Amino acid sequence: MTLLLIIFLPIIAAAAIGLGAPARLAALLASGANLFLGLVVALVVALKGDGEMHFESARQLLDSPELTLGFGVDGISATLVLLTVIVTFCAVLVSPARVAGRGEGLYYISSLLIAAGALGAFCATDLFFFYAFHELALIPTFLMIGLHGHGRDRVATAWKITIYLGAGSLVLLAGLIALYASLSPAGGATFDIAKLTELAAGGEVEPGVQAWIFLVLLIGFGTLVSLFPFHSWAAPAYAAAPTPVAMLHAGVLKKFGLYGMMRVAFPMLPEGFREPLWAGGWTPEDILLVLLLGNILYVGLVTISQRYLDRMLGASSVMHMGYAFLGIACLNAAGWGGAVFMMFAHGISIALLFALCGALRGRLDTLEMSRLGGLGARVPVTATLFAFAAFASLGLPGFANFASEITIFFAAFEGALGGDAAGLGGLQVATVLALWGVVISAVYMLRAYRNIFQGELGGDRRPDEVSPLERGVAVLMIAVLLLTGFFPNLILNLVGPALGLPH
Amino acid sequence: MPAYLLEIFVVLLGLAMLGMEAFAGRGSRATIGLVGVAGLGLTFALLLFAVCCPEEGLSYWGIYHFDRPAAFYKGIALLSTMLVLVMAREFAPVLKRYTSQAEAHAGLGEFYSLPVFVCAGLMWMASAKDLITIFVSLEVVTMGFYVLVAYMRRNVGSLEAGVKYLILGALSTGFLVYGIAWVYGVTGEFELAAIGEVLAGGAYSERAALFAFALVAVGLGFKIAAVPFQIWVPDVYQGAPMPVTAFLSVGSKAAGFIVLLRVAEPFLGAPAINGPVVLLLAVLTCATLIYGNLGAIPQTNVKRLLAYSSIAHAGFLLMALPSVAGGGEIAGPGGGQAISFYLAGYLLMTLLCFTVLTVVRAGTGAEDLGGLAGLAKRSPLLAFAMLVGVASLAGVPLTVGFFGKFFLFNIAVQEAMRSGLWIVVSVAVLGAAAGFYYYFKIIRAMYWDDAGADGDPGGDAALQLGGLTRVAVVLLVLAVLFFGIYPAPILGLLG
Amino acid sequence: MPSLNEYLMVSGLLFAIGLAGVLFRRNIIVIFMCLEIMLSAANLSLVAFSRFSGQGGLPDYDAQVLVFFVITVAAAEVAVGLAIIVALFRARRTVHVEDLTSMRG
Amino acid sequence: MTTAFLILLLPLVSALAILLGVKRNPGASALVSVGSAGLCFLLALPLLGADNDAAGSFTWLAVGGLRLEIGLEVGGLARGMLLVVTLVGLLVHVFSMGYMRDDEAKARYFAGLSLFMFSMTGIVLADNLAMMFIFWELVGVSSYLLIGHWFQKNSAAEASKKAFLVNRIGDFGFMIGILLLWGSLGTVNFGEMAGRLSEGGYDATLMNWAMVCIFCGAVGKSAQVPLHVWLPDAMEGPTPVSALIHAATMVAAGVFMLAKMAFVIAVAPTAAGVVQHVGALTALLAALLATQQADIKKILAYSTLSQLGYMVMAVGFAGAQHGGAAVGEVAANSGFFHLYTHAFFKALLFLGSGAIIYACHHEQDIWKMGGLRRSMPATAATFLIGTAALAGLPPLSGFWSKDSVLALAWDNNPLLFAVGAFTAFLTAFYMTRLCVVVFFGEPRGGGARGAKEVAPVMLAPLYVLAAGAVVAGFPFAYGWFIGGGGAGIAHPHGGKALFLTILIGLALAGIAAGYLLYRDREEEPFPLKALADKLYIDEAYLVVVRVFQDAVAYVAKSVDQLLIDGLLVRGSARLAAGVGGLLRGMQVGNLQGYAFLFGLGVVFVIYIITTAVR
Repeated sequence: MTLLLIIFLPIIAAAAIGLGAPARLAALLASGANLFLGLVVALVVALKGDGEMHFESARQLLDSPELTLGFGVDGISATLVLLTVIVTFCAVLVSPARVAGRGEGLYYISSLLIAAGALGAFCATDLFFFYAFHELALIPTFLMIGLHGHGRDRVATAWKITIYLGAGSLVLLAGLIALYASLSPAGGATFDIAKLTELAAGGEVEPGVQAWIFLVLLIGFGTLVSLFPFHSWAAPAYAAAPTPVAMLHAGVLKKFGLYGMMRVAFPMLPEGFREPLWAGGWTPEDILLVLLLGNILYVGLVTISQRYLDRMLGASSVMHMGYAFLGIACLNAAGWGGAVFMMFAHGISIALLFALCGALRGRLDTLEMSRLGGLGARVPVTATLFAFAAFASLGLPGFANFASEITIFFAAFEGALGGDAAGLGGLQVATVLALWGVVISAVYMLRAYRNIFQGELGGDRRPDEVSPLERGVAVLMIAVLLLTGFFPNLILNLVGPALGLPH
Repeated sequence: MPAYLLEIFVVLLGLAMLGMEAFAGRGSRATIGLVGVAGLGLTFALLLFAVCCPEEGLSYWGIYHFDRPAAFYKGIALLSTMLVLVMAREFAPVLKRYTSQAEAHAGLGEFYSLPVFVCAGLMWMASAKDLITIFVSLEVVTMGFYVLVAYMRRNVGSLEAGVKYLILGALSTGFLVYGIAWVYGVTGEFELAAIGEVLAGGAYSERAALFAFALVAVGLGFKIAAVPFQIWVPDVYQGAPMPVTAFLSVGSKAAGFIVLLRVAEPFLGAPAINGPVVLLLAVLTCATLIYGNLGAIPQTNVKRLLAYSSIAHAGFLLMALPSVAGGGEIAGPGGGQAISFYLAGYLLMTLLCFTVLTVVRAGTGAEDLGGLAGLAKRSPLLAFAMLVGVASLAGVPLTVGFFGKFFLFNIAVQEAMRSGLWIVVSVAVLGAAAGFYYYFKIIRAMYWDDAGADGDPGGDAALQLGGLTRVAVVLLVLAVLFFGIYPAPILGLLG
Repeated sequence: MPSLNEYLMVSGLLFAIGLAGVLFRRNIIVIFMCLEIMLSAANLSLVAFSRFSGQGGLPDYDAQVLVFFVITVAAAEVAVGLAIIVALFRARRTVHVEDLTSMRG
Repeated sequence: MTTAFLILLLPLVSALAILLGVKRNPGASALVSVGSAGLCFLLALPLLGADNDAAGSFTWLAVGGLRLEIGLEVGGLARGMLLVVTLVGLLVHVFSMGYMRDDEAKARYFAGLSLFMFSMTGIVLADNLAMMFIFWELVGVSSYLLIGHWFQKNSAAEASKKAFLVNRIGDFGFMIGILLLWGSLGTVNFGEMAGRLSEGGYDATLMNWAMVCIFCGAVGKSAQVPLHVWLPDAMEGPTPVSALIHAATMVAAGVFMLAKMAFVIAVAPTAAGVVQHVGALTALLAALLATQQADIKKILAYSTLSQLGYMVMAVGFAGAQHGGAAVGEVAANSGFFHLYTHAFFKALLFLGSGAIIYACHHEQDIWKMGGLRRSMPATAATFLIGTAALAGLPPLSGFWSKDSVLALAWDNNPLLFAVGAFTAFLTAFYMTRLCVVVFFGEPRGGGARGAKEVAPVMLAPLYVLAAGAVVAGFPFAYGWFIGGGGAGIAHPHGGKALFLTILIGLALAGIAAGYLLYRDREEEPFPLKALADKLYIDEAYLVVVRVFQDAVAYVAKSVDQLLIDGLLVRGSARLAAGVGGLLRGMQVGNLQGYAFLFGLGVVFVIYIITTAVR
């Protein structure tokens, strides 16, 4: 019941706004209540600590195929629920109270719908609704970028993200269908994730077939996570999107693909990851390792050469997804724990950055970094908050981002070289290369900070400080990052028990 | 009561409406449409509660069969006709402008009663299981459409559409009859079940059977708007009166698919000729998907856009066709079920869109995307309804359109895993992705674009819509969303 | 008596002539007539098939039933079609197909 | 909670307190910070005599097979290092109260100092590599904040960024090294790692690689060649910061870490060789560069580099064999010995230079100073003590520690000894040059003419450090720090007299040369542009960065825009639209055309289905 409330509260609030309820109030009430409920859920799951599904509710909609509107949370989904409710609350708070022109309600409706979609997807215990809920964000995102987006390219960008993600989702859909169809026993088709996972453990699907389905899922999920080379939608879209949408999309929704890899692709295709696609050929693992390096190194370089803050942040969020994939590719509990933690940390930190970026955008005439400078003297509070956010993002110890990254790195080497295994495998080589990304992210973040806030004043700009509200939002998110950064076990103990891995 | 009474009742209803047109006073003519809606509604109720559904299929005189799918398609026919009549009432002002100037005495009674006759044809077709009955009922439907398309006889577009539809339709009828003759020649039967037995038996000329199938496929491909026989669709959709376009896209397509499902089954079930048939269907599917989806991209006239979209949907539906013969091996709903479900969903969302468009057309006189500009402001309800309808057409999850598409993809993927024809799935994925573009173009027009920017006549004035239409729109929106989450009622009807 | 194949050949020829007329004539009335030829070709095949698949010297009457239906349908088609063509002629003063290109693309 | 934890957390509490509210009152912020530093020092004192190594630990992060601990150990080197850090830290805090009295952002400065103290203490007390890495990064950021204290200056902003990035490059290697050790030994705890290694069964090649990678961390943090470029630039920060972070403690963290890892160096001979040679090269190169600098802080910075090179070289000998026995711990102790004497005299010199700069109204060019021994006698005296200690004059502390460092080279590698000895000569030379130019002669600039002796709050730390610089080298003193019962420090095994003669002789020669050449000069008499311009290494790096990073990044961006986004994404969209347009063209509108297409379609269908039959 609690879970249903969490998922449907935003939808109800959105409907209420659509029918004329005061937008900001309704959205705040719903997201605030959700924040509370999300904390309760996470707390309960953490206290149970048994890796089982909790708060389960299921209503069977169809017998054949077995389709259930079912929800439940374990540690992994509870973490992501927590992330979602925090970011949603913050996104609603920083939404403008009054929008010029029309569509005040749309701001809040879209935030709520994106949140509801993410929550539904993270909590669904049914493959169908897992997929379906994610798509709830499609139209709000399209409308918001088009109506309230920034920049001259916003129309093209709105199209790009919509069609790109639409296409990615369809590829994913094809993969999911192939998956469930090959797993389902004759006459007993089911979408139940738990049952499918059980069936997969039986191992009736040929490894070669598994590998191909895995590849399709990788492309489908990868597109949604902006895995290289399916990433080019992300940076421009985040740059163009209104602040709350950018926060929710980059912070929360993007994690769906990673979650899907962990919830669906790996458990249901236990042998697919390391099986050659053709005799003696590449395995999905090889491909994933190469692609994630593309994210970290190649997109990292692309990030360096961005000239506008918003584009840079967008590209950086693409880059960081590489680490999450790396954690998943470790295929051990530590790596997966690190990956989930990474999703959480990155979600909060990128939302924070976009919130600050949005605050700056409202106060400056440009976000082109080379034309700014020295703002630290004019707006010290903003500069301090941004510094926190930037350092979180580049993985400074004390922030959750660092803790998650280091977990992933250690996981990649866990037991890899001891005993007989003297010698680096592909995963370790990839990790070593990925580590260079730590340098890259420091380069672009510090460059940005230096160009915007440090040095001599660029032009005579006298922007206002962030409003107390924005400040509160930023402090809240920084506090979350610091808390979980200092005590990573807060999250890892929540996630840990749920990491039932294939093999 | 026996099911065939329903058809008789509907025909009588149509006749009664014509009679009202001829004999009733001027004032009561406005109620003809309402009478039609009410009568069809009554029939629908009878179908649901008095007739439906026998445990086993019933057969009368060997030419009329009644089972769950038959009941289902009768329901589809009744519902869509009702909605078309609702739309027709909204559209009446436009119709009057293009018909009654010269002949003031001619009312709109025919325009209301013809769909009712078409509906009777559709209902009968749902019960037809031999080629003769199928042919006759199909022609009843087609003939009604010829008249309806060309109904606005002072409107050049409508007439041109009527002529094009007439000539090409007749051409396709020629091929269909010729094909039926060949099927009969090869198998010596008209009963589809018997044909299936003969074809499965194997003592016939494969080449001749395939030739026969190709001819029938040409005739039916025309009805469902499959490439390369789709060529009439854009022009006819554009030219026909809006309610007729809606009826065409739903009724004609449903009719075509009912028949195609039944006729293709024996051929697909015959091991000897299954391969070429599947291959032909795959080629047609790909061509249809590409043509419909890509052709829609540059369109600016909404009706024309929806025409291409209708072609695209035919492509999606065709994906499931190869599996109708071997339904048991599919995880999830089989081909027949999936297609039927899709058609039901398609009915809801298409008619929803056309209802909105009819109101807009009547209010602003515009049929291009510019006419939709600023709709969100002028009528939030209509804009939202259109949004839901379009999203459903595009296959956004949690709408009935997604479920439909999902079931079809489900079959296509599984077929591909069996046959290796992944090209169909790939084309479908690309097509559906392109679909996001042209459907969202409508959303964009309604929400982003400002009314009056392109100097459209409607300006910012709020749009008027009648009470019945409002109810219909709201119900359709709710239905699209409801069945998008809970499809069981529709699937349950299918058995 | 001619064989089935000969009937079919004649029928096919007839069908082809009709089709060719549809494809190459410009006058809608003529096109319409050609369509009727195509239907007749189908009828011819049907009757031929019926004659040759009958048992005990009697034809299979099913096919001939269909022939009657086809003739009826053709008649109805002509009625509706001519009405539309007349309306078209009133509105446009033409029955040539190349004049009907207001909608395209 | 143990004392060690208290020492670790106090500065953090101070930093947080300032950040969260005390910052509104700069004076109070300074007091909070100084207070925490003082308290730390007091708490650290009793630990000197303690023999209890482990000081408690808790699990910081645990998931799956991974468990990272925050654990403290106060044994061996950590004890001495802790005292150095807290003592120098306290003195610098006190000095800063004077130096930064009028600064606008005093609160931020002291918060940064406290953050640094927290991070540095963490490095010192860490009982495992993961924890050390955490604090390693944190000292990096506190260094970044303090170098960039005057961030409105472009140069300071650039310098802080550079420092952080160069350190990150070192950390890149450090992390790889940690991961290699973790992957092969299954633990990152120092004690456990040593235990596993002593059991044998490890892969020697892997250990070499691991050690080289770990050494990268030290190269970055301790500014060894080739990552030394950030340290001279880091002098953009306030001078007390330079004294604390960029002379006495943080830059020494690399050496401290290497000393802690001596047990790995001992089993990684190739890596040990790399360490030795990099250290020696740094020592020589930095000393050469120091001879031509004009900025007083840059001279000291290069001197720091050079001395750090000594220390690194010394620790590198941990893998050397002497008389059949590995010198492991001895070498580590020797390196560490130089570290801590250096902390005293280099902090002294930096604070002294800070006093001079402060007195000369932020003039840093030595050629604009001169004659300061008269206006600032106390500062001059302490500065000269520091110089003597750095030059290695007996019996000052630098003499003892440099001896023990060079003794290792003397015994093991004559070439490196030669380099080291020549560096010692250079050291004496450039320090004398500095002193002569700054303190003797006549004032050459307005700042120097108006210079007055600084306030007692700034002098007091100088006195304390001067005392340290004198006595720290005596055996009783290093006994405290290194632990009397340990393996001790290195002494030359043969030719002791010759060894001492060479060293003392070179020091004296350097002093003499410096005095004679630079006495009463108005400007640089022997301008060597290449050395003054730091051998163009910065420029070379700039090119490297431009070419290998910015240019590649630009190429990547272009590829992204043109190929991936342009050709693949937008191209396919265009293709779809184009095909759509083409298909649309088929819709000619002419009924005849339609019928024709229909006919074509029929032919097509029949063709497909009939060719499909075999």
